[in-house]
Amino acid sequence: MQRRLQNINYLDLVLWLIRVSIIVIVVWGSIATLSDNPYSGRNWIDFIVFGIAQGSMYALIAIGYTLVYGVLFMINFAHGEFFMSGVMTATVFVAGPLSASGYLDRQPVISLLLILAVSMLTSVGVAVLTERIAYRPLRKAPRLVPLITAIGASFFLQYTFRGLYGSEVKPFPQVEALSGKIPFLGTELLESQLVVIIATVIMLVGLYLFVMRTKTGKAIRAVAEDKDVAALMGIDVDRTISITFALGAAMAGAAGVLYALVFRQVHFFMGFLPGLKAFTAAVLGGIGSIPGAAIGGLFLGIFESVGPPLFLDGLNVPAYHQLKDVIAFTMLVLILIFRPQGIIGERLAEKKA
Amino acid sequence: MNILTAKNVTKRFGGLVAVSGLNIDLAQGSIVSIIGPNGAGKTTFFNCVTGFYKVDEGEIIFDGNLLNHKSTDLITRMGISRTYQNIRLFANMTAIENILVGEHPHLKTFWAEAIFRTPRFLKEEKDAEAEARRLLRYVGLAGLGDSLARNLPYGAQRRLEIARALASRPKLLLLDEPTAGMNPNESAEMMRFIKNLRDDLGITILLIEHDMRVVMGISEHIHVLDFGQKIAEGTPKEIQRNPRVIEAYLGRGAASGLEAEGVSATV
Amino acid sequence: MNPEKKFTLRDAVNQGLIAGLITSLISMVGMVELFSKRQLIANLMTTAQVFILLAPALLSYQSARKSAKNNALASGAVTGFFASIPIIVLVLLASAFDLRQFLVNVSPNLISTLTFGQGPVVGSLILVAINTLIGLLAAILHQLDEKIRNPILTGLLWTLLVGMFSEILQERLRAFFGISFTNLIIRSKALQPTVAVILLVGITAIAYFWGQRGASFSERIANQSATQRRNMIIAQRVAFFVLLLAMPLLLGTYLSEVVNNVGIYVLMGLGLNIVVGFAGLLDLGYVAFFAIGAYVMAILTSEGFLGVAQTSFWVALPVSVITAVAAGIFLGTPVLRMRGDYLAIVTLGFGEIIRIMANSDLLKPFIGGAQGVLQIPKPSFFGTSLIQPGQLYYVVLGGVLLAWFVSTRLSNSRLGRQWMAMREDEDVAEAMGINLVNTKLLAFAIGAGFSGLSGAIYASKLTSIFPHSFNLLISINVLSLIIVGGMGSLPGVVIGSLILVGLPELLREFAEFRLWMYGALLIVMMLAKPEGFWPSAITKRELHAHDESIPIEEPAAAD
Amino acid sequence: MKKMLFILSVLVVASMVLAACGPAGPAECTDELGCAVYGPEDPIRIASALVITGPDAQLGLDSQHGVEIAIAMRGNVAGHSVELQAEDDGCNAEGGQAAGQKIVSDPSIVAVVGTSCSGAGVPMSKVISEAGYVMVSPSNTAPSLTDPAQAWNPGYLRTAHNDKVQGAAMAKFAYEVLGLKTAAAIHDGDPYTEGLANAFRESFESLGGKVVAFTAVSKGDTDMKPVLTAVAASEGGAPEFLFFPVFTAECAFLAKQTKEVTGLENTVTAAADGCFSAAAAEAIGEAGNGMYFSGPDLSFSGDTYTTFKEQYNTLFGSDPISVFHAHAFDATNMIFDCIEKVGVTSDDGSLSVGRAALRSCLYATSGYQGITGTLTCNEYGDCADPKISVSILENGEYKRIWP
Repeated sequence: MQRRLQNINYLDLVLWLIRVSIIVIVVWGSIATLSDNPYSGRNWIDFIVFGIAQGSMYALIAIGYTLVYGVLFMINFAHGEFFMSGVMTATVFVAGPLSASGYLDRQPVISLLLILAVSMLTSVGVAVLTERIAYRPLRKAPRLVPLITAIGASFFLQYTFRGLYGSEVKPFPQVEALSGKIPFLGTELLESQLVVIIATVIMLVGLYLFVMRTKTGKAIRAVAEDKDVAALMGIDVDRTISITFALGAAMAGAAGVLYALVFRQVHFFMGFLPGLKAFTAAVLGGIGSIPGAAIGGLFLGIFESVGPPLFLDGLNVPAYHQLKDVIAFTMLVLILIFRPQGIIGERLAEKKA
Repeated sequence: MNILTAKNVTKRFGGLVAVSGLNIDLAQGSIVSIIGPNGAGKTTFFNCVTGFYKVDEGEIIFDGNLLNHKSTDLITRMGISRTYQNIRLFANMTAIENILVGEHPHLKTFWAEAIFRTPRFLKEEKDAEAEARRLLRYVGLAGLGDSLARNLPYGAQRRLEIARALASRPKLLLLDEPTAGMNPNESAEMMRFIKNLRDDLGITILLIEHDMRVVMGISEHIHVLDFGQKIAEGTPKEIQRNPRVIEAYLGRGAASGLEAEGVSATV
Repeated sequence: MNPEKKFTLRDAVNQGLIAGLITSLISMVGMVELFSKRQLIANLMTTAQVFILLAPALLSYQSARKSAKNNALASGAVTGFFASIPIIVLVLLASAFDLRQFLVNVSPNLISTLTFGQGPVVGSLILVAINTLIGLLAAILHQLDEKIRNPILTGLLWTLLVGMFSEILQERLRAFFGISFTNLIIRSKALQPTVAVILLVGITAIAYFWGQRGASFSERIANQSATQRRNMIIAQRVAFFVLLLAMPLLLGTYLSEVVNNVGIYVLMGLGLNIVVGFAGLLDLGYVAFFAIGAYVMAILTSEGFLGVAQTSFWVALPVSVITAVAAGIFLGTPVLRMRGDYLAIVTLGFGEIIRIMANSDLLKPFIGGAQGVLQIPKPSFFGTSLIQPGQLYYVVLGGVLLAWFVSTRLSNSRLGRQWMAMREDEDVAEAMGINLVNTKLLAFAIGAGFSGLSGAIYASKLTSIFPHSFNLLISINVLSLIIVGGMGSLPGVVIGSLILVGLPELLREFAEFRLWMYGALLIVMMLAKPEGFWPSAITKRELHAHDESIPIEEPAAAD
Repeated sequence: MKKMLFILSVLVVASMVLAACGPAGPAECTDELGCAVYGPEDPIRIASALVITGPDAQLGLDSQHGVEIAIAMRGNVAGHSVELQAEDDGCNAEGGQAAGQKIVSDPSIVAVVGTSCSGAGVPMSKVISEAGYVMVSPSNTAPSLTDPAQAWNPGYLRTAHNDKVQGAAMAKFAYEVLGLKTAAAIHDGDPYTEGLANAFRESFESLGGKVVAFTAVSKGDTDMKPVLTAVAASEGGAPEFLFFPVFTAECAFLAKQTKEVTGLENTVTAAADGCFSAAAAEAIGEAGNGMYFSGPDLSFSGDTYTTFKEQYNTLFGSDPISVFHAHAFDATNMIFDCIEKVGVTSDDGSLSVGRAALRSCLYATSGYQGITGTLTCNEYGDCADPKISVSILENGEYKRIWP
């Protein structure tokens, strides 16, 4: 009996140790950096702006995780691949030829809309097919089974698109109309980054209204609440789940185009890491909640951009930017350990626990 | 002597107070029922006793020990064991394996002994298996030891669940609607069985039950809960005459269907 | 199969189109072209052709199986016919436009492979004819009596396998029988046609007679006395161990190397099997413990400037394992309260953190950063350095046998039941008095220990380690092999490793599509055979929960 | 499953039984490491172990083509034809070891051209050397491979330049030719890029320059702006020269984003041969204008290279796709020359090549005229003529400007 008690203490002790050591590193590192102050105020603003731009993309991808998780309680590991498949296809079939013919620079708006449409449609198609073939038959299976299928789907899609379009990095054309800089708070903002931020806000608000106000949105929420009851209410559960996947994938397809606008190159592997990060963002904000995904994405983006110089520079860590992902994953781990409901999530997390 | 004393136990979920200031005393060797309409807090109270929920206020004392901050497994080791309203067997394990898991608190060998098959380990395993077969016979499932739990008929599953709970050699057994879904014959059978448990093994029994025939037939003492509060307690006769109980039941319709506590616990 | 659902012509057409789309997909991702160079049967058949015809054959068989008996043949042929349509569309499109600027693998070479080198028009006609024929043959095969069908399938399978692995076989045959004899059978890495026919007929015949005799044989076994049976089991076991011990002699250097690589994964698989298969904790960061075992071994034994102790392999081995176990407990503790998918993601995060740290400039002074640790000596045994793969084999074998032994013993013990119960229902398990903290930590720790052991052997076998060898894909790989073999099943781990690690090693072309195939395998296995190729009893029960009927009869009442 | 196992074991046992009647032993040989012996009609067998699958396949295939052309152009070696056994090094340590084991299990192979990747080279060098074989790598550049205190083994040589050479060349170019005094270097945690960045740093500092920032990104990173901002804000001020010897994807991100970061607008950027290809130029696009790239000097000249290119075009339908084909060609020919030098032809026309003799012959190579320059091997197997050139990217075309 004495031993049992010790075990419980051991668990709490370890958790406390982790908490304390992380806080010590963060505080000590920040103090050291700030007292040394290698960066100007403008640098810090820059870091934050970069973080917001990156975080917006995380937010858009995170929506897909959150929606699917809300409905199926399943981590759709392949979601990053939906993001990749859309923009890869749009780049190869649309953006490349449009740019080569000069149409892209003559009619940037029409071209971009076309690219966006192709990207979103491809993502949606891939998502719906994946759901139909790989996930739907497993809805009643033990919970690990769909997760494993999703991991399989992720790799399958990645390497299918690698096989289709090749393993090289594909350049995404520079859109002349978006290559300028705009003065902002004493620094300069890239137009493409501004587009990303604005587009993200529009899409998130639109999606939120869709889910909250429309009939389909209500069906989605009903299915998220209780599938059996929803079915009794005459809601076609399978169809609603498909729509949920499609919505998430559409957001991911759009995020893909924004990604390509900012970074101007695409690659078959580009979905994997952003996918993981977006999942982190979704968890951070509180998985299952749309505003949570947005806040989590921004938070993670800023953290990744500001974190390494703030926490690690002062500790004299060599090449500290290498450890950016360590910071992101550490944050994921800490959130899941200490606040699994995320920053604003409450309801769903408890349902899950 | 009281084996279990609950003093002023309160459990809240967010704004909802599931159990509020509940006092229950359980005499050693008695059979006591908790009744009440849906959502009255009966299963929540069970969950508090077994440590699955942490009590917000008040204390639960078992055999002279405070249970409040003890973990579920520890409480089981101290001698409280339970069954579930919606049977929760290890569905993909055989009946014998289920009981063997139940015997867990009494197996003493260190895990590494299993690797070397020490004589002590072999003997313990043999004894455990014999004990499991004995319990299986005791609950009337002899010969079904190797079938999967989920393949057993409903009534057999109920009895297997009790056998599994008995395997930990409890001093107090909590039964959550042991006769739910049974026909009158089966219920009567179960009543006899529960009585025997107490008479043969001296186990104190606390049960949640909706079937009034069962409740009145075997309980020595009854507590009535409504909205998380105790509205009455006494012998079956007293309860039958209590106006508040009658109002609670008849005023709001008889108890049937799904119990709401289970839902509130997971939302 | 599904009598309540009628299989119509339309379904047969659909099946055909699906088969065609599958074939088009594997063509477009480049798999067909890559394999067009590997001949199965000299000048007659390439592996690529097997890939082209595989999906039509399988789905035609499926059509024949599902449709009513009297039109089974027609269904098969229809499916085969329509399977060629999407392929022909692809061929025609590719001949009309230059698809290659979009789809890099739709090359002239691929089109020529798909059309048997006959140009788009004639080639398409041939394709239709062959596909229809294959569909018909598949349907006929289905109509045959099981006693004949199974031997034919066995014969086909083995002939194809021998053809696929003829390169390896060639090397072995040369070593045993000399060049001239080998050339009779296998020339320039492909099976000779006559040999292929002999093999097909021979194996079919053997399988047929074995099937005929099998019944009486098993009857004879059933009639044996208990002692006789026990003797036979002992004899079997002895024979098996002798075979295991004699392996390197049979396999030669290269195949021993392959077996060693497989063994490293078997060892990891056995460890992860405890965590995932027994205890039901999905760990995607399992590579972390492999890395820790490898790095501890490397740092302790390296003769280079990073080595700290230059100890011997045998001293460093237990230290590696203990470190990995400690890491398992340390990393396991914070995640104890998590379940299912959250656990998976967090462990994935841990795995990545460990890899990034190993690769970082921060730890470079201690563990070499990106440049890794070099000059790790191979193990030595009483003064002999185990340089040859055939010698190292015994170290790997020892590790695997140890892990196997521990796994079996634990799974049949109280701890095994605790894990099983925890996997079934954590809350109830806890209410049964099981301490979840201890039980989970034990699973993590033992799993990590096996992985650390594997890593230590790996480091010493490779003589140099780099952080890139410890990426997420290793974890995915190990998880996949457990699933393919069957979760919770020990022989399954071996089968899974052979398929997922051994096969791509032997058929290098597969290396290119390794992850693609892993992905496809994970999905297909989960959909069609979630219990794996060699399922453990318990997983099988669990996954077919809804298939079985519940016995109605209630036994005698309480006594 | 059980039936499969049964048949398998029948096959195994059958082969065991048949194995008893194996062939006779090899011919007489006095070499301490044994000999590769070929009958009068047998071809000489050499192996290649290059990365021919996966994302880096282009690199390996290009080198393999170099080997194949060398064989085709050479015709006969010591009166025997030559057969190539092409293996894959997988570009990782396990792949290198497996390929090595496969090669040394074949006694008819006399020498190896490989590996492509240094990571595969480390274990393979050990396997090959311990078995008494010899390998010549056309594209390993890691310094450790020819460092006797690290991963050098007696059967290892290379015709590719050591990273130290390339790093030093870039430093020299930046400091002396461009006249820039402050620099920064970024690597991506790959052993190759990390080694190169370190070599650059050492050389640049020893020339008298100042390295104001030495940092790293991770593979797969896309947003490089934070790290670039940090570089711009380094203590010694924004660097005048920024060297990031990383591979195509990260290289293109860095090149594009450098232009977008305040403080680095005027910084000269440079990369190395990991980002020196037509595909990379396309990926970088306009942002690459005026960017410098270091790499092995590809301005090969002479009749041999002209013939080589023609052959390459006829055999493989394209111009060389990467940079190491020439090194592979030279490596193969060095091996052939030495086989002819040390091979002993007996009266019946059979050839015996002593392995130790072949090794020492290769190590003794001096003043060999190859298409990559004049090759002389040092005592640890570095044979390359250290000619590194720097090119500038202008409108998608590389133009060699130095030396």
